[in-house]
Amino acid sequence: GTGGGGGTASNGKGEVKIGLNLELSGNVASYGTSAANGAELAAEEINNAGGVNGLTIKIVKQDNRSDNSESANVAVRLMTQDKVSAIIGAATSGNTKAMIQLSEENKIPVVSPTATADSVTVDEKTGKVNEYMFRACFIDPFQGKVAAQFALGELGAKTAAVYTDTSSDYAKGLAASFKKAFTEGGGKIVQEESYVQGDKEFRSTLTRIKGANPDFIYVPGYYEEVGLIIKQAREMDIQAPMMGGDGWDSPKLVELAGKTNLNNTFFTNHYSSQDPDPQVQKFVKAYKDKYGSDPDGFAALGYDAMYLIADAIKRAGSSDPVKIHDALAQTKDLQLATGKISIDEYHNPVKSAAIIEFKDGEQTFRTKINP
Amino acid sequence: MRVLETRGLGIRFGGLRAVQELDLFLDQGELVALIGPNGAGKTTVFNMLTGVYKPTEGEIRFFGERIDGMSPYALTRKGIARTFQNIRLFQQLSVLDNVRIAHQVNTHHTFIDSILRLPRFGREERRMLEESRALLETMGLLAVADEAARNLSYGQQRRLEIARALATHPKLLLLDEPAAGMNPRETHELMEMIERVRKTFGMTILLIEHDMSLVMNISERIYVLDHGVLIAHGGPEDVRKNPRVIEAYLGEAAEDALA
Amino acid sequence: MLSLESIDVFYGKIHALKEVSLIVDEGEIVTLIGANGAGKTSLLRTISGLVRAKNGVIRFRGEDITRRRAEEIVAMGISHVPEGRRIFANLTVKENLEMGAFLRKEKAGVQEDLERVFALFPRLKERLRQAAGTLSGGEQQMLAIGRALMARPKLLLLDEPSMGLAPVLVQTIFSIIREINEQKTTILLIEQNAHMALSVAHRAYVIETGRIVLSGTSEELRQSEKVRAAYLGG
Amino acid sequence: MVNRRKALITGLLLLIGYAVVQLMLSMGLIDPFYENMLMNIGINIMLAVSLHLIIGVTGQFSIGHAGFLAVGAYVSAVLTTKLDQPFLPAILAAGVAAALFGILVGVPTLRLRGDYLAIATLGFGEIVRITLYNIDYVGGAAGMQVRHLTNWTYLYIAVIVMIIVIANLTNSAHGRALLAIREDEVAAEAMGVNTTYYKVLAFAVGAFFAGIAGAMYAHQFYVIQPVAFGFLKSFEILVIVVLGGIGSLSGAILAATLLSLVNIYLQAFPETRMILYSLVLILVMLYRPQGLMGNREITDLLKRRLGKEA
Amino acid sequence: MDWLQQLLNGISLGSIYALIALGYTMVYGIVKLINFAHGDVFMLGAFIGFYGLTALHLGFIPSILLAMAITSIIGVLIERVAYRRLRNSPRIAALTTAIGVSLFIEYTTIYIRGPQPEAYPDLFGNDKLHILGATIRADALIILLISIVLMLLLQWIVHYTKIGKAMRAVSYDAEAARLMGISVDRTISWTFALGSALAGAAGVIFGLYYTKIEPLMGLIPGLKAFIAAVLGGIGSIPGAMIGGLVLGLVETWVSALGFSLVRDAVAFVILILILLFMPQGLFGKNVREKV
Ligand SMILES: Nc1ncnc2c1ncn2[C@@H]1O[C@H](COP(=O)(O)OP(=O)(O)OP(=O)(O)O)[C@@H](O)[C@H]1O
Ligand SMILES: Nc1ncnc2c1ncn2[C@@H]1O[C@H](COP(=O)(O)OP(=O)(O)OP(=O)(O)O)[C@@H](O)[C@H]1O
Ligand SMILES: [Mg+2]
Ligand SMILES: [Mg+2]
Repeated sequence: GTGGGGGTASNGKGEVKIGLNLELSGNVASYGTSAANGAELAAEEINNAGGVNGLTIKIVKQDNRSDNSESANVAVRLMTQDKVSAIIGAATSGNTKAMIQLSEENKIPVVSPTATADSVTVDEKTGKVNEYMFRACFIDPFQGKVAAQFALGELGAKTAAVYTDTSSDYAKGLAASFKKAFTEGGGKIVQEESYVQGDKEFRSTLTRIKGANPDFIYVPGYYEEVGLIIKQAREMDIQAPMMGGDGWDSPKLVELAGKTNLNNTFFTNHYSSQDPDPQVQKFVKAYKDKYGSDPDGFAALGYDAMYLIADAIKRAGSSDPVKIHDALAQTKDLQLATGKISIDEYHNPVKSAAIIEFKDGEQTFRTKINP
Repeated sequence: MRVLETRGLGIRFGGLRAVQELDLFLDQGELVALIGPNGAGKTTVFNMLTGVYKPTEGEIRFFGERIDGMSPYALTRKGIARTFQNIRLFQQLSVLDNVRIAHQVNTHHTFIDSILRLPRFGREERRMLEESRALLETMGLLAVADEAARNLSYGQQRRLEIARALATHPKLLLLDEPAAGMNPRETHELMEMIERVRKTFGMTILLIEHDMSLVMNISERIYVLDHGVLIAHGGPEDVRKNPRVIEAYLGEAAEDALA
Repeated sequence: MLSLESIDVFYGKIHALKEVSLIVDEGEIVTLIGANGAGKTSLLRTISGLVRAKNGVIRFRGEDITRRRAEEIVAMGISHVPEGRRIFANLTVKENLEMGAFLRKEKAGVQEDLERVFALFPRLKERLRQAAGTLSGGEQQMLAIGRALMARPKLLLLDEPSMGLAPVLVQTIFSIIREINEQKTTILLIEQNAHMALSVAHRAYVIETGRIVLSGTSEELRQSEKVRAAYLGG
Repeated sequence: MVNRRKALITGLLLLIGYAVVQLMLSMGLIDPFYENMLMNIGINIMLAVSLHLIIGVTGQFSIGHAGFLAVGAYVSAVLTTKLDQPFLPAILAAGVAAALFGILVGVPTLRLRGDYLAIATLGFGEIVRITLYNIDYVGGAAGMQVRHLTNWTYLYIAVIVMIIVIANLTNSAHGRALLAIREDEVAAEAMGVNTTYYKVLAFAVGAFFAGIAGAMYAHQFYVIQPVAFGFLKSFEILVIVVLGGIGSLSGAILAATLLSLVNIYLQAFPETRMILYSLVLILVMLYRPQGLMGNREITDLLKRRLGKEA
Repeated sequence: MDWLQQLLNGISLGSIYALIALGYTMVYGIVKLINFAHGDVFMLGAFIGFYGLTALHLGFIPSILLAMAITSIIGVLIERVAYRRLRNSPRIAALTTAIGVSLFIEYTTIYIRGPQPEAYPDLFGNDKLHILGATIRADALIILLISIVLMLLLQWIVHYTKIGKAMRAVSYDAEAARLMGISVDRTISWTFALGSALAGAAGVIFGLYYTKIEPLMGLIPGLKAFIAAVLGGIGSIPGAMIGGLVLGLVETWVSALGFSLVRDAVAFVILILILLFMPQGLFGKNVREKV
């Protein structure tokens, strides 16, 4: 394909097409659906405010069934049939990576809301940036490092256990960077355990962790399992502080784990829905009004991904994908729901991480750590 | 020549000794019957002879070679074929294919030959087809050759079972109640057919049957089983008069029914 | 008591029964003889509602039962001992007999019939708690007949009750058929063993490739040349 | 000889089919979207037909086919990405490796039947998947990024070779032995069929082509991850075979094509896509429980048609 | 007292598998259908119980009864609409339809309420019992108790009631059962009703014990329960119970030994080994097909 085709086609109609390639069915449907909700909300807001450069955003939403081959199929369709100007997706790193080569061949920028693996934007082998790949979230190593610093410094932990979701490259990335930073900082990892997505029963493994009696437990993973892990751990009288990453961010975590069980737990995040910042509160309210539930991190990042693209279109002054791509790479100090974003040379957003502590089920802002 | 011989043959199912201490033999070209009350163990004997069940005691010799414990397909390849009491055809396959499958015992082309359709494959397939058709003709089934086996009537199915067994070119044929569910006339036709087969192919036959008119007319010798034990053995006349056989199997009124 | 008026039955394209008409009177034993695949089993299955007739009417005691479901027909008093016995192998002998009385409510009557069955088949009483699947062939046949009697049928349909049985059992089964009939149960009997069938039956029908070709008293048929040649092994 | 002439004509038609599409592709008449669609269809045909040999012909209830797919995908991907080998040997290695696994799975089938076998094969598929999760060399959960090497030529040849092999196998004494096993194992043994050998053979050949499909899959969709090869994938393949008609090779091809198209069509309805798909499935099964083709082949239908006219 | 703790964990998990497996085994026993949608009926039970507890503010017992009542109706409907026509079709066709029904239930649920999970209310608080150093939650005990009661009830129904006998008769020979005056349709409906009610109950219990419920939650327990049923010898009720418990214990122990990552793989290896030595499962009738 040639670069300009998509742009001119959409220009004529006074609209700019943005493709969504997300997990709307299959085993991680809940992530993709949240991200889609966020993106659709953002598009609606932008269109209600007159669109970008006078162009209305038209979303072409497609389901990749949480399957990487289907993600590639959907991307081909969005890029070559629907001729979108940019794609938002996918929610998981694997499904996003299925688009790397396609984005380059077709010269269509892809912004993943939530794919946190390094290799989404940077080629593992060559270390070169994947030209057309961007993301709205920060990458795994950053969160793990922040968590280790916090555990060693603020909590004074000397020993730690790591309990990782090994079915997710995201959680494994967090675990690896945490372990590295924690041992480099003088701490000791005394127990490593793992689980996989969809597990419900953690008691047998927790019994082992309890035996190692760590000062601190790092649990990178998604709230769906983490909620149960915290609950089951506290029920088994494991009282050590527990901490995780942005995968914890969902109002459901409180329901799953139980309010008091969550005391003495922390997580690193892009944003906090409790953040009094008006931008955040505006988003939270709008989301609740539209969907009737609190937005989780996926929704916030889906929302931000759409704004990232809209901002790029505005600055590019065109819906030409190549120009959008150029503008995306230049993004600077853009204030969004998940913080003030600049895109760095590796196409990753540079933004501060918040550390959030649970107090009786409420997310409270503990501290902020800058990159 | 001794075709088949068993010594002290026996099998247990859990606590049940379904067959015990069975000594039995067949000589070349003989037609021998195995009779006995229901549940006496007749079919079980067949199952042991064909490798479906492994005997727990004793030995079986086929042309002098120990064969107990061998798998069914190997025994078929050695020359023992059978029919089943509860008909077991390849239901969905055509009558012709049922017979052709049995014929493959004697084929030599390999899996590679058939994929590449090498000349040997064609030769053998043609030969198989011709032989199968000829066999169906003798059994009066050629007209229904392309019909699925399950669409045949009961009697035709029984004949197909026999045709299929013959297609393996057996030296020893085991027939399990071939006349079950046939009326006297059909039974009579069957009897003639069995005789013909035996003559033309020079085969040795062991027959299980409850129809005494059939058994008494065509068998040269008869073994009688009861509760897994051999209770009588001899020519038809001797067996028919044997009081133990009358009591356990034939019943008092049997004489007039056989007349 | 039972009448069939030009019944047609199809299995897909196969025309299995062709305009079959037949009558069974109260208290009779009627037998149906025919070659393999003639349609005997199909006829019984049509009567008991397991197979639907395409055309024609079946009446039982004046009532039209052509479109009734099998379970309703049982309730009206027709019991069927199917080809191949079809006992419930995983249930005990006692439970099998109780299944026969599934639709009956009166406990006392059921108990009474149980005794009647035991009187006919003492062997069953000895095997009450045994799983039916482990019975010998002949015992299973007794059980199948006993089970059908437990419904206290007015009409009993028997499909080849002597198939695969040792000669001594064949005799027993036939004497029991006579006995049951003497206890006021009407019987429609299918039997390959035409000698035996004709010797117990009052009347008989001959069926050939789905069509009734001959009927009369047992004696008449026994004398008929055609029947002798075709079914009695001439 | 009639046969030779027939073979010649078939060969010629196949060549023309290939050339026409190849020409259109290189002239850009088929755009990437339709090219991608063709690839999807081809891969699904391979998966369905290879499973058809195991389930439809041999009657072995196997629901772990995704395991073979995974083995092929990973073996070929390791060869091309990690060891920098060319694609062709990688494809063959994928087939051979999967066939070895096929033999491994074939062995338990000797003792297990029906649902018990189904569970064992399902277990096999899951074991493969979980093992892949735990091998860091192939990226664990994150999987591997694979170069896009699959193209029309490779896929076309693979599909045609597979169809010829499986069709020729089925229509031979060996194929009839497989059918006999499907119909009645005890009787098959009694007819001299070495059921052990043939069951393992069916698994090996079926797995071989599933492995090759895996190589095509890996080099078509850019990324492979263990999560894509779970039991749901096996079910997806099973559904194609059943929809086509159990025991019908052309049915498997037809259903693979139709379902791939339905799937692409349904992409446009993200919210209701799976509901519609499930309804299609239920309705087809309710109104055509024997599948689209039953156990017949297209050639049977053509013959009948010709026969009637004659 | 680690092992005791692990044993209790295993039994809790196992009894949930067992409850679902019972429904599988019953339906299988009678229509030889692997009712793949059974896991989704379990999921519906969990949601109905959840809405009963939260939206309708019912107590625990009324909620579980409500879930059982509605799931049994759903079970009967599924059979009526999707399976009845296929009763005489090849079993694999019915299995395919069941996969379709399963997808239909899952995605209709998602369509109606979205894919996000829901958290069960904590009914029993953090009441715990300490026995020999092991902690048991009150609800773990309740689960066990309810599971046992339901299983006993089922055994009683199947062996001592008329409908139970009809089920056994139909499962062995449906046509012969009709000749006894048994309505096969009605019996099969009853079987689906009972099996689905058990799955519904299991759903509520699951929600209570594991808190998180979501529309695709039925997939894995459904599969595991099917495995449990096969392991126990498919068609056998005690087999399903024991199979469920064995599977629960094996999984827990594998995790306890530190192999949680390969837990399912190990569980499958054990399962395959068991099957290789007992090809009919633990309680399957080991009659070789009589030839
Ligand atoms: N696989 C088996 N497991 C347990 N018992 C068996 C098995 N096979 C046969 N039996 C038992 O062994 C005995 C002999 O059975 P067999 O089938 O050999 O009888 P038969 O002489 O052929 O009777 P019939 O004339 O009724 O066919 C019976 O009691 C039967 O129940
Ligand atoms: N379910 C069926 N589907 C198709 N054809 C059938 C079916 N049942 C029976 N037939 C055919 O109908 C005809 C009559 O069969 P039926 O079983 O009534 O014969 P029968 O007189 O009882 O024979 P037998 O003495 O062998 O038991 C046969 O040609 C048979 O092949
Ligand atoms: Mg026998
Ligand atoms: Mg009949």
